[in-house]
Amino acid sequence: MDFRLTEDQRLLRSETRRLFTALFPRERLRQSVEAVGEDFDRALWRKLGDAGLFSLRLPERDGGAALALPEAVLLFEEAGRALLPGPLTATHLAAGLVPGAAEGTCVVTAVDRPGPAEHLATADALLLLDGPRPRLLPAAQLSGLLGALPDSTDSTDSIDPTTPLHLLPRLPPPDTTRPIPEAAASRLLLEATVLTAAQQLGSAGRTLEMAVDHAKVRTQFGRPIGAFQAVQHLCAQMLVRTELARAAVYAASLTALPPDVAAAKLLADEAAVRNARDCLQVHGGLGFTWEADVHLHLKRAWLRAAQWQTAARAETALAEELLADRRSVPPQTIVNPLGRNPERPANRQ
Amino acid sequence: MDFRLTEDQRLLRSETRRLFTALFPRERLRQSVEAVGEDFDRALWRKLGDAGLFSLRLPERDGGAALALPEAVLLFEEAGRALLPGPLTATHLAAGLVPGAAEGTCVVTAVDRPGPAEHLATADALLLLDGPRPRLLPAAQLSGLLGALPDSTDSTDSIDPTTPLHLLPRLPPPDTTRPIPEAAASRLLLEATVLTAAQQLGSAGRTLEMAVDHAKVRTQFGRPIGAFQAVQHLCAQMLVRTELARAAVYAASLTALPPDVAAAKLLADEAAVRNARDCLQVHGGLGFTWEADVHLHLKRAWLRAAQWQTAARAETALAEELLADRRSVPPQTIVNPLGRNPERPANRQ
Amino acid sequence: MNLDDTPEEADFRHRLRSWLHRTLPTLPPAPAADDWPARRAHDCAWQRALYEAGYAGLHWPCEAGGQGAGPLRHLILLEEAEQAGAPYVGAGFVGLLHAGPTIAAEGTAAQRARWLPPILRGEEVWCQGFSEPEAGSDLAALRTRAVRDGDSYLVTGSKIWTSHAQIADWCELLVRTDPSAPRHRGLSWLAMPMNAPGVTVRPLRTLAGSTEFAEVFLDEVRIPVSCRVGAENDGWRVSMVTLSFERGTAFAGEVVACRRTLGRLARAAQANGAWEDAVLRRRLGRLHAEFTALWRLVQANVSEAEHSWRSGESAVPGVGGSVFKLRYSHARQELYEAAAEVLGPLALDARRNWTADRLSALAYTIAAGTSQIQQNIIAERILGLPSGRWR
Amino acid sequence: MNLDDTPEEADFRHRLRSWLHRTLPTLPPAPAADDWPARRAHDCAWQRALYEAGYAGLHWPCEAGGQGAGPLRHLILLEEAEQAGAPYVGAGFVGLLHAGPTIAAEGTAAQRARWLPPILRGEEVWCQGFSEPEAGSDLAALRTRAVRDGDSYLVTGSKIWTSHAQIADWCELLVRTDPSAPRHRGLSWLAMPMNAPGVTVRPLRTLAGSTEFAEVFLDEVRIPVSCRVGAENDGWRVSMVTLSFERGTAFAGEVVACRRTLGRLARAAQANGAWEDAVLRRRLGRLHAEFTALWRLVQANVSEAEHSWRSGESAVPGVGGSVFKLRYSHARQELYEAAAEVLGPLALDARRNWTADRLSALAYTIAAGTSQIQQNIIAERILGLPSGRWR
Repeated sequence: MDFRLTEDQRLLRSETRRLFTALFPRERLRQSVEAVGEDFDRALWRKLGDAGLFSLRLPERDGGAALALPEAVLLFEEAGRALLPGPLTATHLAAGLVPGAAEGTCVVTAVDRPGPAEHLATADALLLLDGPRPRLLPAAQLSGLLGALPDSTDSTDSIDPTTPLHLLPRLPPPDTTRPIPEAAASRLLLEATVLTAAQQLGSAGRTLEMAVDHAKVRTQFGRPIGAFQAVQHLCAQMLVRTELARAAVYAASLTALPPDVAAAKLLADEAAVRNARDCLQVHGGLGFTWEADVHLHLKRAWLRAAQWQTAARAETALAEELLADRRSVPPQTIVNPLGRNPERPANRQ
Repeated sequence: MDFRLTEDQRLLRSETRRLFTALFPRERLRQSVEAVGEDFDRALWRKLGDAGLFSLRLPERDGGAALALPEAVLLFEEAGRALLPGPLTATHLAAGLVPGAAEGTCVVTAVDRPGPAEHLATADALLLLDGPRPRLLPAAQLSGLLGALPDSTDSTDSIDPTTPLHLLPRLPPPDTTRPIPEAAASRLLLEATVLTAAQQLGSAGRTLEMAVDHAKVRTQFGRPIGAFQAVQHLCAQMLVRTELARAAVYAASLTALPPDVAAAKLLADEAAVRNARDCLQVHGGLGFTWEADVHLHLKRAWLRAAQWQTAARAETALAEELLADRRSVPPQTIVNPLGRNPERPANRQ
Repeated sequence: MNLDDTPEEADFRHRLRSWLHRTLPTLPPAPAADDWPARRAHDCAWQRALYEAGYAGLHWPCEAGGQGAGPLRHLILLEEAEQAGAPYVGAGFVGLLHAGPTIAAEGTAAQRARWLPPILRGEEVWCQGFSEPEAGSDLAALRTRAVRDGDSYLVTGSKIWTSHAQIADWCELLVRTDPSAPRHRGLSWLAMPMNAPGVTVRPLRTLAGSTEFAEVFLDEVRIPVSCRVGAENDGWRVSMVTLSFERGTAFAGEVVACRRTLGRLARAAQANGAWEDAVLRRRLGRLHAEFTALWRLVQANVSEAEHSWRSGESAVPGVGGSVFKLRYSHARQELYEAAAEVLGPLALDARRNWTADRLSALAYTIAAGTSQIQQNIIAERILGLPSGRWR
Repeated sequence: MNLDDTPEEADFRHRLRSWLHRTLPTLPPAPAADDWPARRAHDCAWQRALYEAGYAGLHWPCEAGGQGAGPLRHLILLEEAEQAGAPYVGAGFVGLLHAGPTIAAEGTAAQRARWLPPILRGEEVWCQGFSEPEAGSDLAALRTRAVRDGDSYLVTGSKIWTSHAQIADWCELLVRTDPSAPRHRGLSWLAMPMNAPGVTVRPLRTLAGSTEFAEVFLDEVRIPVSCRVGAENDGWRVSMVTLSFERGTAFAGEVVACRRTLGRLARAAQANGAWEDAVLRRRLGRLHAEFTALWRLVQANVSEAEHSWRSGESAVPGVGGSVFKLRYSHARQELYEAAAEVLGPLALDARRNWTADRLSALAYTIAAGTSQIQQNIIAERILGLPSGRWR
């Protein structure tokens, strides 16, 4: 066992951070916040495709890097940190299944149940994970779906200004969609959940950093506020949440076992939401403004917490696991299917 | 409206505190902690009877003080503060219903469902509040009941060293008990709940006081620990819990309305348990010893939280109230049956 | 100890309720949230209606044009107005609840005559210029300076978190008149006309997307010395004197509103099936206990305040204020988190009921004394713990 | 990043597991909780069995008589022993995990030869005399003083929270040898024979009713200078050096135990009907996530420690320790509160499973650094926030 990042993984992470900072600096983030209703940034999407964010796990002969879920998790953590916009998880999952997804020339969004769908008006395809086999609604049918939606599902009132949402009251019937027989929805769902948790982790780490940076420089009563125990303890709990979520998310990326995945999502959701809340509290009134980035992290964290496995679903599933498994996943019997198993990229040709 | 204590009520409270301190000083408390399995202190019980703790609400012609639930709540708050032992609530409720209860010559305990019954081996009667009409199991049948209990319900292993418990797997059948037709179990249950909440309130106030006193004198790192924000904020939250519970308990004593009573029990239970926990934390290792009184408050608070309306029952009942009442008990329509209604003592002749 | 109206209180409540039921249906619908001129007009019209019915300045002293009623009467007004769905005080807030009472207590006869009647009649709107970017929790650190120049002060600096600045006629301003004096000392209280040259208002967008607040930039704004209330360099005391008017009624109307919201949440949950979730159901039940008790705490605090007021004591903010504020701020946030749980994925739609409230609730543990500061105050001033030297 | 055993680790685990399965059934049943001589005998017999099988001092350096294994190997031992239901280290704790490693690192050859082998063989039991009534969180404030008298020190004072004092042979003692030096300076580390004249042990009853701890009173106890480990007045550093042996494995066995308890709780809830309560069910599900992640955090911390150990770096307690301790202490308390919820009214019966654990869990947020102190450490040492001057 060596549950540390490898040298390659460290490098991948630092290079990714550098790249995302260059592709999507804070000014671009703020532009996208104000660009309500404007066009989706397809140029950025292609650059993310070029950077391998979507194709990462495809075999090299398909233009991928033949890496596995742990590496994808590192990239998605950085994406959450940078608040990259767009249906990142869905497009990543669609790489190898939907032409153009791997390269970022195609924008794919996904849902597993009726409810909010992100970037639906922009997407070239909708991936549906509501049964044992994934199915796909291509662009042509998508516009029909949008036309049929009631007015109240207009996209511009998403609580997250950088993620337009449509609320789908029901999913398209099977006769309008194309099944993807070579993929298993259950596996894609587990991966989507881990990758979403990874973004939450990145966001939690970033709001912790913002809170600590602010606490070091903001003075009140003649001292930096970070010298007050009340602020120190808020920040300490933010770190604890982040590190616990990190251990859970990284482990889930290695095992892809349902209890690890559920724990990762539950703890990463909590870390992202509560760290954003505490970051706001540390910033005081200054954090309550639209100009500060705190609210963007909070709103995105709320949105991601509602995707895939919610807290209620994760807790319920974990409770059932306690009864199902007499030894509740004894650590020493864990195998590492994604890390070791070379068959997965082949599955996706 | 004047939701302050009257001058008489203030006097009653301070006199009661003085009296309980004299009757049951800390040395007596510690003696009773070590007196496991020894005889119940019937002399103390009679003195509490003489002091009017049980007869308080009976009409004067029956030896009572013709006072109402708010006054009883003040006495029971002091009882909780002093950690008075014995089935106080049950004996108080039984005054006027069971001969000798009012005077403290008779010890009455009570239950409303199978589970733990306090001081069962000592009690002269068991009051059963499991149906619309209360019923009574007199001393003779009580010993039969005790004899029939399995070994595992032996009284000496109560978690609270000052409250022996028997766990009743089921309640005695109707043919062994005597119904009390003139009283309504629902009313007695509401009163029992309020009086138990009042004891929790008294305990919460006492552990707050203990924490603050300790924080003022204990020094670490060259300062009284009460100068550290972390300790200050623990104590501040203890006060908030106490004052919120106080408002709820006093209001419930005036209205005796189910939502007020449920809120009072829920918040007073929480205040007593969490204040005892925080008091222990403020005391550090010193609070973890048997010699400190903190654990006596914590254990009694756990015990009382399990009596009558538990948190789960209170929350469920309050949720139902939200649907039942369109205006969720609008404050201005509240009437004050116990405060105003002179018929209640008459009910109990 | 009782919770019942006296015959006089019951009569007052009855008459008020009748008036509200007659009057509210005649009011125009509330304007759009960001249409500030319309909101000003709406809020002022409501104040005018209160004035004409004899309810304006209910809790102001008679000599200031008020009704001279006590805190309990004021609580009944807040409770009944909220229950009936009356408009919120809105643009009248600072004038009626802070600047006005300050002028009534500390102003000269001329100042009272000039400023108080238009507040009561809903003719002039006030805003507050106390906070500054560098002086948040630490108000005594404020820097905006006023330099005496003949019969005027020249004021330069900036203020933040000023509600209604874009529609206000006057601003109650706390400025530093003696830069050499430490912290609380050396401040003065000025009434500044918002149309004075050198005043620039920049709306401040909150995370809820609203423009409720503004920054106010002051560049050598000339303010006549006659606009100073109280003595020079005595502004800290003058601005704090109003706190003694806070007679336990702050947020009282909001608690009533929260209780109504909670009932609506339960019915919404029943309608959309969320009620089947026992976890959510118990959470709502717990909130019912919380707000029931908070309302009782309001009644307890106001009863104390009524007693002080009747005894003619100068009411000092007691145990009640900080204890209530701390718990209420948290409870309000919990309420709207529960609302999001009831809405489920619809909570991501910003247009839904409760979504804007969920966002604005985030300010409650920060504004008007952060929860951290409130806990310090409770620990040191109420519990008597030794000073943590946090100020 | 991987979570799999290497072939060597798998082989070690396999052999260990076989040995445990062969050996554990041969052990006598655990003695009564308050029968200290019997507990000593039991714990020492288990240590002897480990010694004979070659598992004693697994993580001690070879030159100290240990097996020279790294932290990962140690984690496998802790994990497998707990999974198999092996006895807890018990009376061996201080010797194997604190005093022994301290002597191994800082002792002379003669001191190592005298004290280490009996620890490994389960022949001598050590206890710890660090804390004092007035020095709880603030260990540097300790007062027990040692006065040099020829070849001896005369030690007078008192110690508290000393586990196993009533059955220990030796006590690692931290005493003040230079009363004029400030705080951390002027302390020395002494090995004290518990049968020395002047040593009085008074059992300290905890709120759980157990006599796990004792107070130790020292009245001019004569301790040879040869029992001092490290230089005079260098005791603070000597006692802290052992912390660098804390390689992320502290509480690791307990986390395994908590996960097993959680599974038992779920089955008990299913059996007694408490499982029908969705609130409780989700609470147990949340705890499953919590302890799953805490186990992963242990694995991450031990992986880091293994790396430092292999690189020959002197392992400093890293991010992991305080972060883990803070969260684990809280999670353990939550676990036993959930257990009380599963038990329902039976939680009031002190003899039930989990009731004693519920009580002893209350110490976790206090002992070995209160949660408040842990948060200070995280804020200042890990996050680099400015000092709050709490020490």
